[in-house]
Amino acid sequence: MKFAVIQFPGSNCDQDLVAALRDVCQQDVQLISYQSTDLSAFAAVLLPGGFSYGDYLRGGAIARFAPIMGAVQQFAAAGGLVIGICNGFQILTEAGLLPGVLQRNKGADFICQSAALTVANAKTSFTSAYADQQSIQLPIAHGEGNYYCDDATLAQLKAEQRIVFTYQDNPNGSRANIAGITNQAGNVLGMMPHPERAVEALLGSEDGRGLFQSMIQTLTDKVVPV
Amino acid sequence: MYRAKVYVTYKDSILDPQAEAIKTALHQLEFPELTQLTCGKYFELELATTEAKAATTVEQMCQKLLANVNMESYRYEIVAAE
Amino acid sequence: MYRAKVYVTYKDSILDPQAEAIKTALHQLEFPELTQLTCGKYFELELATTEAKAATTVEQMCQKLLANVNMESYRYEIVAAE
Amino acid sequence: MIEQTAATIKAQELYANWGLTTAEYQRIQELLGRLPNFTETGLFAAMWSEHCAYKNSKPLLKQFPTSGQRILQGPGEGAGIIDIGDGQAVVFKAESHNHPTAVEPYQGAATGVGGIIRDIFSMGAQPVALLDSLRFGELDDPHTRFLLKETIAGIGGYGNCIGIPTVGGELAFDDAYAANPVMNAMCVGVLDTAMQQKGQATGAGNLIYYVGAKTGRDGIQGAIFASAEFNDQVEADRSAVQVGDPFMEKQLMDACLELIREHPEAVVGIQDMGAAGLVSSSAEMGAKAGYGMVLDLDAVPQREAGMIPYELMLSESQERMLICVAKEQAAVVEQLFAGYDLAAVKIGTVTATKQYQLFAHGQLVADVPITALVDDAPVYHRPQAVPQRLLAADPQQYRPEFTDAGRVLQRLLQQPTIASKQALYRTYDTQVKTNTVVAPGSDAAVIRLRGGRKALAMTTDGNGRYLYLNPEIGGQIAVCEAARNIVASGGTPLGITDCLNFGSPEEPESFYELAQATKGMSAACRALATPVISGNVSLYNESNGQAIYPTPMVGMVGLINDLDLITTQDFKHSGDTIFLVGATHADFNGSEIQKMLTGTISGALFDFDLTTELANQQLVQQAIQAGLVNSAHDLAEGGLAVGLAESCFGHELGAQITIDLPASWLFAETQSRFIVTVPAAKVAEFTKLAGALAQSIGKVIAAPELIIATATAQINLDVSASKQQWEAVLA
Ligand SMILES: Nc1ncnc2c1ncn2[C@@H]1O[C@H](COP(=O)(O)OP(=O)(O)O)[C@@H](O)[C@H]1O
Ligand SMILES: [Mg+2]
Repeated sequence: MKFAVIQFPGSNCDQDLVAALRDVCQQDVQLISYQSTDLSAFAAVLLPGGFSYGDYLRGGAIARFAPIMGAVQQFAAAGGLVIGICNGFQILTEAGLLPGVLQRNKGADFICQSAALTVANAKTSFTSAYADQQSIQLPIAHGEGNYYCDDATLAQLKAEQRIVFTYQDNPNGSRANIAGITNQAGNVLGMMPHPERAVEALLGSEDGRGLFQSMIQTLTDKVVPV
Repeated sequence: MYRAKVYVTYKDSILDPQAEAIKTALHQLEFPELTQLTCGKYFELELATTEAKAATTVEQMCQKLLANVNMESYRYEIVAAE
Repeated sequence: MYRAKVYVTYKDSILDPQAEAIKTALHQLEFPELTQLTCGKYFELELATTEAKAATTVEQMCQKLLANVNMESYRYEIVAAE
Repeated sequence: MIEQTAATIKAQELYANWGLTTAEYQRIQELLGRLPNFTETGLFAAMWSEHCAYKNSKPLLKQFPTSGQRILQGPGEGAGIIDIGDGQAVVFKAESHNHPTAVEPYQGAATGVGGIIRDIFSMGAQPVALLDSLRFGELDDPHTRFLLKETIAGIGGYGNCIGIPTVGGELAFDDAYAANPVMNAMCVGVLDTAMQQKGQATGAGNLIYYVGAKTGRDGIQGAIFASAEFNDQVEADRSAVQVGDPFMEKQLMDACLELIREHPEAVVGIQDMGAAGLVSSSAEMGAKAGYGMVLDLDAVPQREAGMIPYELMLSESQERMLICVAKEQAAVVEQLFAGYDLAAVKIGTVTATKQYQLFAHGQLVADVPITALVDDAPVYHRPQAVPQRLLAADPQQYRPEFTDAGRVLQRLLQQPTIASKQALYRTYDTQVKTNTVVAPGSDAAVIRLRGGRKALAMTTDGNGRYLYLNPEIGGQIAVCEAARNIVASGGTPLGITDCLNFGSPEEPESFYELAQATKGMSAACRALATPVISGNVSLYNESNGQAIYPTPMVGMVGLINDLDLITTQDFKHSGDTIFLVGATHADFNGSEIQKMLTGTISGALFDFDLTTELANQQLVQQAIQAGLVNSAHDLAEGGLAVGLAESCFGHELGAQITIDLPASWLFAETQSRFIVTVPAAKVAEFTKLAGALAQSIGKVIAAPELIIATATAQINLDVSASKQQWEAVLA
């Protein structure tokens, strides 16, 4: 069972994800270049935070055309677990794997702080280790994390319970306090907060571990196609 | 050689936090006459192509990259350049 | 009521990393006909003022806020709006 | 730009417009044995500027202690290096970007950050943290607010994008900086000692490679354009603002570090192109190694058409590095950079002749002895004069008078210099790389080192007000205050970097300040055994004859031997006993309360004693290492009352204090003091260790109220409410 962390030019949380998975969760994890086109050896794919291609034009706008994204699309279509964190979330929306967009924060500034979140749906492949409505603390660090979608999409997200994390004290203007959503099939998650920054008590919070544990559990339970 | 001018703006239904911030700032700078402000992106492209193809090319560029059609609309003008 | 369209772009000698990145991306998306790309900002303002004052107001807004005159140049058009 | 002939430059004394004196110009003529041409005059003007040659400050910098057992690299390279054991070293340096920040704050600050990062990775080190030290005019001035906002955005914009956490720094406000803000950036890196690099070009036949961004007409020798004569022509040519591209720099950093790690045999030397761009980096690399160099300027990647040799050599375009590559390794280097979408271009060759030769369009356009450029700049011993204000200073300490001590404390907490900086540093990514144990907000920031139990503490300090009243003692205090922050965080101070932000060295009173400040800093560095391993000098910070306060910024790094020793300033548990380490005196001249109540600072600075300082620091270090302490905080601006309030704010706990001093002394800024909290079970042991150096002054309480009973008055401060006010000032 092997995790792929995609490295786009300008990704800067890639090593943090590797450290969280390898050193804390004891998983087999590999960095995969944006130039690669094959993800068949992996059980899950993670798109890290950072500023891919400098975030020029719009966050994720250029990265969605990187060669690896074809493989990510296929991997997701086949039901594989894909998670995009922060810039990774932006890339997933630009690529159309998740609905909506991430606009500039309300107030315009970049915000780095700890955010109180509610686990709005603990029945997903990414959140099963949490309890429904559990309150957790995860760091956020973004300038464009203000989630927006139209009314119809929002109604659908709600109806299908695809809103997975919400902010308790909305820091960026996100619609319906959205901090993380899944696709319709439930195998693709995008979230602005950084679970990989919250896996060691030394650094202030361990609440992010649940997310990785949930993924590991999901993958262990199902027969992993290799 | 053709030159394209491309304008990308948020769709009307979308709240633009940046435009709000600029509008507030302009009001604070004492420009009360400002009633509305939209902001967007502006691109100028030079294309080594034929007149027939220029429009298709620019259309594709907008669709694929320059605009996020989920929330932005775009328009362009194409003129011959020397 | 007047409407102003304002275009702000980097001066020629100023490095624009964003334009470079977009140009490279468009080339990789197989638009080899693109020879040059400038990117800038575009504002549309509605002003409740007289024709005589509109230009002065817009000029001041550009100088004070909309453009960074150390690095950017701007131009604008003003038309009557209903 | 017109290239005047050598004869015209001499006849019309055009060199003066380039910042060269007639004596300097004659010296160049003697060194060459002929008249320098246009390009050569430009090269000398840049290389002999204060920024590159330290011609005014060199005699003063010599005083600094620069060696020690752990010091692997002192001043003289991109950054200094200190051994921290286990094959690892810490690398750090600070750099000023005051003038660019005043002109174009976002880009000025951003490129300041970008530049200091290159200094760190050019040594082979992985940058792990950034700090920023800022001074602005008073906050009620709209232009200051604009500068502040843009500067902060520029720092965050660069650091956040490249992915290096900005974990500390300082921000103070005073009218003295209204026209000349100070922007100093510091970067800290961690080096695997086997990967240590030098900026040298050794070995005839080895290749000079240019990597990174293309060269444009950015920031070409600002000093040259500052004068009148060139003017009409000059406005048109005016050097463009430098724009930072953190995305490019990340690629460049990752590529350079991969090259050093994977192909050490390919890299003979590496240096960034900083001030005075290509000429400074290339000439220094050759001269340091005792070799010459031939460069082909046509090969230099160019962003703009028609650049003349002078412009190519002096451009300060960002995100560029120069690498001396072993001659048989060219292909390896080119391939590696291509993998990062970066061009690595051969622009020259190392020669045995010690000549520095530039070719453009097949012509030899400059041909000078390399040492003449790098080593033969004149050194000036400038005249000094004691400033009138110091001669006339009233030796009496100011006596604050007020009726409501609680109100004074509340107002002090809302002075911009004391108020929380959180609203600003929350726009910095402080956690990327997931090593930040203590983020901004405590005395020093702490970054853990992966794979072991060690951590690094880091801080910047320097109170210009103290130096204005006494540059020598103020210089001592700047170093000691930095050390106090390190010690309070559980660290052992290792060494310092510095930025010397002063007025014109040609003004005897300014130069006196510089001389006294460096003297004081040197004495403190010796006393604390913290050598100076790197730094930077920024002179001429003045407008209309009005200089900024003498402002040395001290950047210090300390080693924390075990993660368990990491200590923060917040009170942790109600019931803990609060001890005050160090004696308190009526020290008010230059203090925040003097400024607040009188609108200015004045009088002679209070006394300061390095021996007391060291003793108090050692006590706190020993107490932390013995595990006796739950929190530690050094006392700075605003004195004891402000320090106590800050310690309450973290967890919104309160404190009950009884102290037998006049109420006004709560705001005295006597140096060398700390407050530490000790759990009940350890109080006896701490008391024994401390002896007369510390006194118990009260207890931490659960209710969010700071109650201070003094000999003359009582303060009751609502911790939650005043915390909100303290946080709102800069929001
Ligand atoms: N104030 C100072 N204190 C100590 N060292 C200094 C000081 N100023 C400059 N240096 C050292 O002199 C050398 C040259 O400095 P500088 O030219 O600023 O470096 P760079 O070329 O990286 O910009 C560096 O090693 C620097 O650390
Ligand atoms: Mg302190």
